[in-house]
Amino acid sequence: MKLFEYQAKEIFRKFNILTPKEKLANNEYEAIIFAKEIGFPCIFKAQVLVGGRGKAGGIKRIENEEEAKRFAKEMFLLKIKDIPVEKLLISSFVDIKKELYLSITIDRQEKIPIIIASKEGGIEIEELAKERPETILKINIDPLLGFKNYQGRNLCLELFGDLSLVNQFNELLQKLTTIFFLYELQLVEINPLALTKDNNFCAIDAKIIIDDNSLFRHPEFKNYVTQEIKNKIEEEAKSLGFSYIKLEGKVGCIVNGAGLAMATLDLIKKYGENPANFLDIGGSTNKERIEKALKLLIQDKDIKVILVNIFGGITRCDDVAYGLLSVIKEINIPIVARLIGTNQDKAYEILKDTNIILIDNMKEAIKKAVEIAVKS
Amino acid sequence: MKLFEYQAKEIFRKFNILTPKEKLANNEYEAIIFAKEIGFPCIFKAQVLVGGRGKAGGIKRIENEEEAKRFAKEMFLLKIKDIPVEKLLISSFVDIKKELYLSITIDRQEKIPIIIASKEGGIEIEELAKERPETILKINIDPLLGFKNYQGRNLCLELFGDLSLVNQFNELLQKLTTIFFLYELQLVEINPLALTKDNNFCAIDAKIIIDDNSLFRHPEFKNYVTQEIKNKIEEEAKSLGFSYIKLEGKVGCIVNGAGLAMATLDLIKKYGENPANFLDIGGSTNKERIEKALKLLIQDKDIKVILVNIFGGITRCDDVAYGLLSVIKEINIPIVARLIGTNQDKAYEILKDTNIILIDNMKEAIKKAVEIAVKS
Amino acid sequence: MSILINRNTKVLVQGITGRDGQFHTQRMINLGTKILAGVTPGKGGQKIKFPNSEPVPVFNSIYEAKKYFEFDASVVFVPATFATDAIYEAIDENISLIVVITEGIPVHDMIKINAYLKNKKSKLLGPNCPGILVPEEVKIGIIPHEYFKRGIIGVVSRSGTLTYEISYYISQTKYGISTIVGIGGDPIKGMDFVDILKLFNKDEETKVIVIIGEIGGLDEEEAAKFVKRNIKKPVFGFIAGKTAPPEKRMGHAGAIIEQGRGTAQSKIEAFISAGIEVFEEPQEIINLLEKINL
Amino acid sequence: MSILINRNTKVLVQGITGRDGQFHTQRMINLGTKILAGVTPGKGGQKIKFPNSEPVPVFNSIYEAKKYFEFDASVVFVPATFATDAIYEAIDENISLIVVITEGIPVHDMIKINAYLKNKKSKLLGPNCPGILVPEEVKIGIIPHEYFKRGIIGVVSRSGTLTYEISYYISQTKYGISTIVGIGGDPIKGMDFVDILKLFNKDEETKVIVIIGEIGGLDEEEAAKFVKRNIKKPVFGFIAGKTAPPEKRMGHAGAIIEQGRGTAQSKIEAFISAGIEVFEEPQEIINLLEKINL
Repeated sequence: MKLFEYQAKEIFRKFNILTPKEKLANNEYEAIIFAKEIGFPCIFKAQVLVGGRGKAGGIKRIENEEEAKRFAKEMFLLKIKDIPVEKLLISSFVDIKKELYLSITIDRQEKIPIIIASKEGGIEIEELAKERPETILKINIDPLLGFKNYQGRNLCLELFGDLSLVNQFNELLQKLTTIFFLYELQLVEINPLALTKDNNFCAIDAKIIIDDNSLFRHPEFKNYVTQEIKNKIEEEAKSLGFSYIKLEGKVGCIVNGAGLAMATLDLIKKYGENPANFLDIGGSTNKERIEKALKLLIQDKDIKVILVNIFGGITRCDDVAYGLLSVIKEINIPIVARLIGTNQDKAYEILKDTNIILIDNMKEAIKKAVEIAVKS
Repeated sequence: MKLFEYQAKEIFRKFNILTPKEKLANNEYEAIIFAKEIGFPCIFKAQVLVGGRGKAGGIKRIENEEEAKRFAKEMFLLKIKDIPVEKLLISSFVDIKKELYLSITIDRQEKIPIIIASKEGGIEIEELAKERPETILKINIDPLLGFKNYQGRNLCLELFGDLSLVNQFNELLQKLTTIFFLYELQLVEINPLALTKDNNFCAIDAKIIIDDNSLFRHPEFKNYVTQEIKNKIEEEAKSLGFSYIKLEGKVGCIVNGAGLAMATLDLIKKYGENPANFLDIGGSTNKERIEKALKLLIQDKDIKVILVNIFGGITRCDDVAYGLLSVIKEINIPIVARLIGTNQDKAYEILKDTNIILIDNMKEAIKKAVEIAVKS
Repeated sequence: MSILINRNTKVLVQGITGRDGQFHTQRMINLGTKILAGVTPGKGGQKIKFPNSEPVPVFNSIYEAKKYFEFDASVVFVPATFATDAIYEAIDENISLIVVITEGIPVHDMIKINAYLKNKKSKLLGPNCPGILVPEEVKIGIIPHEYFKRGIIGVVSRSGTLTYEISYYISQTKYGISTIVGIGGDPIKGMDFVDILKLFNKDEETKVIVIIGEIGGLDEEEAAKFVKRNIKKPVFGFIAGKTAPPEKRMGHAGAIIEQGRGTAQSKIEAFISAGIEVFEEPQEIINLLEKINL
Repeated sequence: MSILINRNTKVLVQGITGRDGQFHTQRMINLGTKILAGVTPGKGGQKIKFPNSEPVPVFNSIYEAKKYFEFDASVVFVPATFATDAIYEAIDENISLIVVITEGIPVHDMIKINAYLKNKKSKLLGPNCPGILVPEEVKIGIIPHEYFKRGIIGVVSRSGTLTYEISYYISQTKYGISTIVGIGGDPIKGMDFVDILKLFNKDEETKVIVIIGEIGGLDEEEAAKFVKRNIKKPVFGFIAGKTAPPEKRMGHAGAIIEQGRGTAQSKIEAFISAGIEVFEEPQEIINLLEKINL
């Protein structure tokens, strides 16, 4: 779960990490009042959970009341990558001596948390990694022991050339590590991290991603708003416990297993169409879940054909067949079904008199579905 | 540093570990009032930092106001192993179904914390270890990972035969482990730990020992009163940074190094006298510290002779000699000095015209000191 | 010889009384797996009857179970909220192989478990994995054994049904399968591709290796490096997720292209440069295998 | 051959700019120890001049120092409040032998350091120890080398001056000393008696071993067990603290009789039952050594 900048900064402030003075505006009128409270110049920052906010006009420096009025109105009308701006963070202007990059994330290969830092702040780390990888510093954090002060000293020496800032820097690293472990984060990022004129470190921006699997231990995030769920179908899929992702094509897919689902999408593409979605119905499924999956898919009006691809192991093909059978009348687009494995014969028996196109072979089934979609 | 029972229980309550209802009385009048507040029967518990308090009359069950008055008076006049009772803890009576023993300490050999538990509570663990060692259960705690719930389950099964109490028991163990690591303890002990009639665990007694070396990280304990320092000399020695322990004999000792000091005491005993103290003046000492050590020792009126035993390595014998020289006039008991090693010759030159008895050989020096003490 | 397990492997089931635990225990027994006991805290003392098998005793702890049995392996069906504790219990009780089927274990738990494993004897497979199958002999986990034929191809994979799909085609060739190992779909797991490749490389029964990878992480890239340096046997590779959009978890917690890393393209290139022949459709493996001469 | 160090050991001094660090660096150099560099965070860049030696460069971190030098060992003179961090730095920089002179390191730090060391390459000696001396050749630490003669007796001890006292007598015999190792007076330390006994046992120069123990813990009891099982060389033992009252720390944090355990009596009995000849006065070692024929 991604937190909004303002939510991440609330956590920072709880741990006494310095941030600009900030207020969260829910509409243009609040924005204007808060801007005056905070004083000019100040910064308006659109609260959206997508990258590239700056380039899309989601961050503005506001010099006076007039500008505040104008941009408060404008920015609340803005959409950034299709996402409407619903909240503006009004942030005091910080006098910056130097901009840095600092984050803690997990190194998948080494299976440990790492601190990533760079003298070059304000640029997206992916870009920096491509353009000036030599400026990116990494430090391993022992998962059981945590951050050690000498590591902060080493980082400080690399970033600043001396240890004059080491105490405040290590304090910041200690706090970030604490936050990282306490909330079981996938990422905590400060970009840019400002070194202010009076030699303090200030988090100008803040990004926090919490591991969804750990949320059961963190009820404090239960009611956090997120924008990650973009549309109704995704929301419904999530509530049903399906792993569903909306894509841009015409071939709707119902598959059991994530790997098989990905491979199915890849083949749809290979044979000339685009998949409309990723949908993994999971391992040990039953009739009702198939019904729900189908009802979910038909809400997507882009879909011209539904492809059901099941390798029956734990999943029983006859269960799937009964599920198809029970909703078949509500569906007025073609269905191609490929059911193989446990109770396959029963399934074919159940579906033999329907208009569902039954194809044994995965490749042929996909080709058929693509053919229908292309013609439609 | 040992905490008083009432201090340890304050920490317990901070972590929501159940204790009896309690109030701390500083005099007999408070004791009576608090007893009435808490209700009868209640328990009066003398707050002293020595074992065997119960046997010495330091714990009394109080049935009514009359008894409260009588024992409040009596107990504030009590001395337990020479220590006057200055505070009484007035504790509510708890209806106990079962008494257990529970502690966390450090296993020196394994170099890890261990949980020690027994079905037999209320008995000192040393006694239990001798009499019914089979009832003592031990569980290793990983120093980096901490306590794991399955360990609590295993313990629960051994103690109670089933898992009906596992949730409250694991919660207690989690809290105790947190306290143990947070305050960097050498020992946290609940003895007895009561299982109450309504199946809660309640800490009837509480013992906490903090590692002195970690106190710099725990300023919260700075102003804690302790009774460990029994007399003025020990207090002064501590403030001077000497490692000093008062003993019962006549031969005062000044030695550099703990091992050599212990060996010196052992030989004094072997040759027929008892040492008056343990005093390690440490490694790189100077003239002033020798002066202070001597001035400290002569406050102990039991001392009939002072034995100075120095193996000069980092310690320079001439420094020691100058220290002796400067206070020699204030000392009217015989001094036997054995100075060997760095600048030994200079030392002998410095002291040759004094009445200090100089003996090269450790054994002979000790024999001489003993001889003087025996005659005195 | 199979890798990791064989018909003599003595298995403990953690979470045996749960719906999945009980169902798959039955299926493991059906194939011939030696299930000696199960553990479910609070449910110890009972025995579960399975058709065609001795009743399986249930204990409250591994410690208790070990008073009666020795175990070579355990399989964990415990729900995610308690699975971490079950894994630590198995590690501390010196179970050599721990196979974790459970999905949804927090990532921070997995990094700590991996750190803790460093000076322990246990090997961890999973979590969020289908387990190990030695066709026609034994399995630990949930791989539907009915569809696979014994033979000489070693299969290692990050996914479940895709592995079944491909292994199903392999079983249609004359070669068959020596062992299928599912290492699991989570970003942080126990044994990686390389750990399994090392075992297949040493295994005499295994003459050919099939790696089934997917987007996310660098595990396939590491596998490719290892194959290039160490493996003389023919290796075939499949990568799922060529059409996956960035920053989206494709069902598996680990199947995500993050910060431009972990793309199918990168993995396919790594495979090709290591001499691993890449196939684009599950079914293609049949033709590829028919071409080789062993 | 000495154990642990020799004249070629390349040594780093952590906390070199402090009073003790600087003083003892000079003395180590005097004996011939190869001190290549020092580390004091914030004081990097300077060079410290020592008579009869090249100036020793000071770095801000071991990481920096390692850009110029390789090290076999480090010696830690850092104050207790910062010593734990210095030890972790040395461990993470793969220093093989870390000798910690510092007194007063918290016990919880030491249990964590010991757990952390389990899958690391470093060996830790101390803390609160005088270090290692190979007479007439090299030393790491603070043992006053002037008083000891080279020879064939290995000395291992929990204390400082008592060790000097006994070693001083040994040096008066014809035998002399191969290596003196002070393992330190803290309750939780790095290498124990047994670790050092193993090295002495294998060392060809060492023909006789002297163990100097004291009250507290069970380290002497473990040593006795090891001697009984593994050591054929003659072993002599001394125990300090026969008159120590219970529950009092006798100068060393580890020298305390707790809950009736760790008494001198118990240790002496363990020594005797292991065939270790126990002496009661430091000076007695002279007579004991004169009686043996080597």
